[in-house]
Amino acid sequence: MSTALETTYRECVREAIRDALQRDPRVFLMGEDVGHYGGCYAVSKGLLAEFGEERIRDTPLSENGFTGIGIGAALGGLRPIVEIMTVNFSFLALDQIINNAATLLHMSGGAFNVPLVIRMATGAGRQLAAQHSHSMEGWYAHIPGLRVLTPATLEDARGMLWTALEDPDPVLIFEHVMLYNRAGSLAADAGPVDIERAAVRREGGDVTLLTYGGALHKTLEAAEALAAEGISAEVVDLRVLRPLDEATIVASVARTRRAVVVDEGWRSGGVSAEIATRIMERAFWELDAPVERVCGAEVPIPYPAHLEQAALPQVAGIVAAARRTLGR
Amino acid sequence: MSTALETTYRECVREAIRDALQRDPRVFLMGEDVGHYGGCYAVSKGLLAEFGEERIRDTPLSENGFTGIGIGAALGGLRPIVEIMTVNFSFLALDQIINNAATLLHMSGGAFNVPLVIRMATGAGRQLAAQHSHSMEGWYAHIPGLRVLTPATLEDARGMLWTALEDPDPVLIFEHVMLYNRAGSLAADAGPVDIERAAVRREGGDVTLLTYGGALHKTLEAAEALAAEGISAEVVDLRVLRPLDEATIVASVARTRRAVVVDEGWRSGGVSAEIATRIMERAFWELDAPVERVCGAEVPIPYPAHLEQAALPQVAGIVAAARRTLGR
Amino acid sequence: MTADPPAASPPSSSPRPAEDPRAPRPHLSRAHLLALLEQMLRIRRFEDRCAELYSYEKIRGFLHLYDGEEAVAVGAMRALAPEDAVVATYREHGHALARGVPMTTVMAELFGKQEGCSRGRGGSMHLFDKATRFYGGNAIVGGGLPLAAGLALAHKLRGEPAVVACFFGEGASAEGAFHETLNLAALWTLPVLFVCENNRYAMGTALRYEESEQQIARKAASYNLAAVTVDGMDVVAMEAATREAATAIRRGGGPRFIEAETYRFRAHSMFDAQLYRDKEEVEAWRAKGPIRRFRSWLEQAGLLHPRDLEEIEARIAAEIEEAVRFAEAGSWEPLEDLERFVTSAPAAETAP
Amino acid sequence: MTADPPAASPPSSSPRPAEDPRAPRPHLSRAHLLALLEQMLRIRRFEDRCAELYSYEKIRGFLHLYDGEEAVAVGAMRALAPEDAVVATYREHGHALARGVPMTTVMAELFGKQEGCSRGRGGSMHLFDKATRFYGGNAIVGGGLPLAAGLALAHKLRGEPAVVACFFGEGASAEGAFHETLNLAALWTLPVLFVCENNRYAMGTALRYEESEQQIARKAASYNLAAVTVDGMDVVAMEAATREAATAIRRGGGPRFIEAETYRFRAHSMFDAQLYRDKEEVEAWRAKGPIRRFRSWLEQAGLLHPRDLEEIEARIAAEIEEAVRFAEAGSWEPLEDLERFVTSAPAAETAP
Ligand SMILES: Cc1ncc(C[n+]2csc(CCOP(=O)(O)OP(=O)(O)O)c2C)c(N)n1
Ligand SMILES: Cc1ncc(C[n+]2csc(CCOP(=O)(O)OP(=O)(O)O)c2C)c(N)n1
Ligand SMILES: [Mg+2]
Ligand SMILES: [Mg+2]
Repeated sequence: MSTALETTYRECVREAIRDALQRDPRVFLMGEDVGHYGGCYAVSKGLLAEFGEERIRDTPLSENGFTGIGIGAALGGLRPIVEIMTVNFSFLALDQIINNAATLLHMSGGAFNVPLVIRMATGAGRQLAAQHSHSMEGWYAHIPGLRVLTPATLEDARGMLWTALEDPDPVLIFEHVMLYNRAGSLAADAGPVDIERAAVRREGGDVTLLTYGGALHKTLEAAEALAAEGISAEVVDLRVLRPLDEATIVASVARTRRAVVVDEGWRSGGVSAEIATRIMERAFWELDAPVERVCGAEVPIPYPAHLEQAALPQVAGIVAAARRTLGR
Repeated sequence: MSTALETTYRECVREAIRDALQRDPRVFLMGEDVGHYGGCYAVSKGLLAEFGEERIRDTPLSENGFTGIGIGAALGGLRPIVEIMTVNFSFLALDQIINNAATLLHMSGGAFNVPLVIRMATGAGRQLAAQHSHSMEGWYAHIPGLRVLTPATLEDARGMLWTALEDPDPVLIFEHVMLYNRAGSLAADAGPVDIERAAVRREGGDVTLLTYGGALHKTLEAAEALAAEGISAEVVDLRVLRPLDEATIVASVARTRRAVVVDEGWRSGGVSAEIATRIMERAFWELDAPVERVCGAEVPIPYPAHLEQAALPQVAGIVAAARRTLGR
Repeated sequence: MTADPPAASPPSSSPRPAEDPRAPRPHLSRAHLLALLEQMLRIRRFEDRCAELYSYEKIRGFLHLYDGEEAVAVGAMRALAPEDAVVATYREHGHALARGVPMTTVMAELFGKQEGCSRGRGGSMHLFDKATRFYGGNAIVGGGLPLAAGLALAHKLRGEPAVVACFFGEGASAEGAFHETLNLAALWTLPVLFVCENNRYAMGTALRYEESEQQIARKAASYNLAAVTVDGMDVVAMEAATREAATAIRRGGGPRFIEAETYRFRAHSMFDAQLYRDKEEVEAWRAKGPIRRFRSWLEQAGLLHPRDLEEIEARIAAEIEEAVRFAEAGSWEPLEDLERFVTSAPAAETAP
Repeated sequence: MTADPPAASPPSSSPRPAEDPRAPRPHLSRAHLLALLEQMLRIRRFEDRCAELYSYEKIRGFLHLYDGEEAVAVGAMRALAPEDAVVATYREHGHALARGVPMTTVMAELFGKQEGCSRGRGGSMHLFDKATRFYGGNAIVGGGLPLAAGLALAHKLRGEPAVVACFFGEGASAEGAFHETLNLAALWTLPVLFVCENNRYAMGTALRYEESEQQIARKAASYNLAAVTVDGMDVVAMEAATREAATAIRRGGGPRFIEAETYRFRAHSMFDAQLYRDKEEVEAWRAKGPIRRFRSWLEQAGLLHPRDLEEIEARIAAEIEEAVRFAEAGSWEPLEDLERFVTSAPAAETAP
């Protein structure tokens, strides 16, 4: 059977890209410093030497331009992977992402689909301050026409890309910067995974903790801490923020009757609100307590570590919120 | 006492701009076609002749550039009103809006505030299709550092601008395209209004309908229709989407025990979710039914009238949702 | 890098002459010249009818007419082959018709009927057509440029010797997208032809309020690509310039740029009081109108006889009648389909 | 249009010579030349210390050093008066110090202490200072350009004869913001000086992969504004070019552009393996280093004596010690204040 390899999230992303480049001649990677520099977070290191400048394509600083070029290239029959270094820079490309990528299929009455994948680094924790550290994946999940993925595990880092490339429509993949160094073991034959369903990462009966991306591991820690107190928490990794896998969410909460949403994004109008509302809409009568939210503080991320960490969801806060749903 | 004038929403906005230009020499209006053309929606017609090219400033097609210039001008002591023709074009300026306008005060540790007002037309109903018709005000309400206003009445169209210009921080004002022709009477001495509080536009005891902007008038019609059925609906005009006036919302729902949120924006991850969640968080035990949402369909706005209208909240849908909260 | 089937071939209804569009210079036979005139007239008459239908509320939303600028699209399209691709703006009826998108489906689109070239979902600003590789119809000023460069990148990497023709106004050249795209296209030697329709106004904003450098070809040349200024009121000049540019592009020379000096005779859209320009200015340009001038030249040269014109007009009138009939007879997309085409998957499966 | 109090005056700690910075040409007295050297050395030594403190984890996040480029900021700042304003990038320690932001508050900022010039919230990439009109510190490449033009518009409309100096890299010139801003600045004759620090790399992307026109001043000139290329390794040349440009701007001549040819000796940031360039290339540029070259020139001209250098180094070392002491002694902003400075209103009132 399959053996396991020791690897990291970064290497999983790199392997996923390499695999896609090998499988399909239409695939190429494009973005700032993906080639000669090796990728801002060293994700694409070595790929230029292996695949050459045409397929590992360094771009000038032109986020709107090269994202739009990715859209056009997708229309023209290629399968581009566009890398935007950091989520805050994607605002420069937002016109192309929303007004073109997400909209062309509809505007053309179904004639022109856009099989484009855009990857970006998201999240805080590296003291990069207010123009490099935000979590906007939940915000993008508001836009019809986009699929939004948030790989939190090695399996998903390795497996989501290929499935995304097979999607006929645009897919955004958000890689949390604090995950890149995450190490663990992965089956040697790990491959494509579904990009439809949420995953129950830990089973439990008293309360459901719903989260994704960089916050998954803190949430699992919180579940562990709760277990020590005799509270059995189920942890749902949303994996896909659009379209939400409502069925998995509702099934879990209907059973546990209590829910906590953990989201590094800002609270007001975040994806945390959508999840809480879906639960209310679909499981109101099963709820024993209001859904709790543990979110990022509503502040541009500050530079110093103590403030940055205070602005993010932490284990203690998750544990406290779970307790509140149980009236403790 | 004050006499009333017959006027329109468009004229109220124009009067508000004229008033601001007269009151404060630091104020100027800048945007595409605000001058010689008279404004895409004829809002600024006549102002160029009255105030000249320096203060009614036509810009080239450079949304990111001139929005950023507005930010710089605000830092430099002026009070710019930047007009972005249509909300979809604001995506081109998003970097300046989020990474600079909303963030500079924080990044500078409180040193540099940005007293900038950005006005834009929002919403559907004119068959302008998928790149001109969206309602993104709720989406902008996710961003810390911004204040988001949605004038729905003549009073607010006339009165919000000056208060916004007095705000030391950036304020976005969304004017729904279907409101411009709205006629009515306004006190001759109408002036600045608060930009903090939601307003109860109709009192009622059975269910609270929460809405804003272009959807207010449909919601009032729905309340009328409900009254005919013996259901007494309270209508809350949110007015300010960030920061939300949670107190007014919660006070009303705690009384009526039922709520419907009406929002022309897309449902998933819209401001409707935030409002529903706040109600759950603050009034869960008072609720007799889950909060209902009546939102825009999750589709880029289609061109033909029948599909466009089907994509928007309508009176019948609001009435039906209100009935559902009452179990009818 | 290759894969996928090759680009679609043109539909049989396409009004294309036998002559190879890829020839580096136009062959100015009488038939060819009359075909140019006919195309321009066809667009003009079609749009006159659209304006009328707008007042009857058959067409709604924004309607941007190409009146006065027909020589640009007609001349340029003659130099494009079926395997080439086109990207245009919200003022694209002329481009669509000249490219060969059937008038019937264009008119049905303006009516919002599901028989329209975008199933009625797009309307005037969003014409699309796969068969003729017409990639829109884009209502974000400047938004089509990166997309065109991307199509060109696909052609290049797949080894397809096709040209992407990208049309936009001089107003678009102030947008950041223009700058980023021209740099990338030149840097990567992409096979794309930029055609800037300099009609001297962006909505109501005159050129002098738009650009510190008003000669758009000069702006373009600063990216180190070959750029020319052409009389956009002269259909033959437009065709010749496009053939030359397209030939150079097909030979691998990278992007080219044509600035077409032209003028819009009508309002920007149907909601424009035209406060920003004088009647005299419009009249002076009308005298140089692309159809008027070409027609009298043909007449003076003895190439156009009154009979020819009658025949042309009759053919056009019949085609327009047919298009209106087609549009009228079209159907409204059912409401149940509202949420289709947001993603490619069936709506039920992708409910968000 | 006037209102508000006039711009702040410089702090007393500012290392400014008596000479009027507004003079159109530098007065190359010995004192002046030594002051230029001292400023460059001050920045170099400060940053060497920063690199060390980074390895001790006193400084975190991204740290972009200016090593090799000191002549640009030092030369340029000499030509700016207190009423002028500065906009810079994430590589802005040199600009802040040369402008007169106290080294103590810069160092405290890098430590994240609330005594920092941005209260510790900004860090290395976001230095701000009201007293010296230092408007950041912007970590969005190109994001500072529109802001600088806007400040210039404010000066112009308020009748203040001030210059805004806007610094950015050659990489930024590929961004749409560059294009939109240069056009607007030229069109509106805004009193802004663009200083492009062309250090031949944007992170790991060499100039030839960035720009179809590698001479950035040529790009700038295409907007019809006066643009020059200057040896950015020559502090006197930088000062002279800036004085000339600033004088023209103050006279109402509109924007100017200086391309400073320079080189970054160190890595892009602290996380850069520098795979994209050879050691030899770096060495060749080091030989032309702005401090090395200027120092030997001063020595050969008999203007710099060993004693002078010792004194300078001693002053700098003392200042750096003091800055580190200040930063170390600084305090962490209390956690209760986390949500401050999101809006100007007290946090409690604006909870969203
Ligand atoms: C990004 C963006 N900004 C503004 C508009 C509104 N608008 C539509 S057309 C137009 C003028 C464009 O002028 P130009 O590019 O010269 O093309 P023309 O209409 O003259 O053909 C404007 C301002 C838009 N559609 N997109
Ligand atoms: C909009 C944006 N895109 C990408 C980045 C990441 N980034 C930071 S600096 C840099 C290179 C900038 O090069 P240049 O403008 O030449 O300035 P230099 O660093 O050489 O001084 C890049 C790509 C960013 N900060 N902002
Ligand atoms: Mg034009
Ligand atoms: Mg550089």
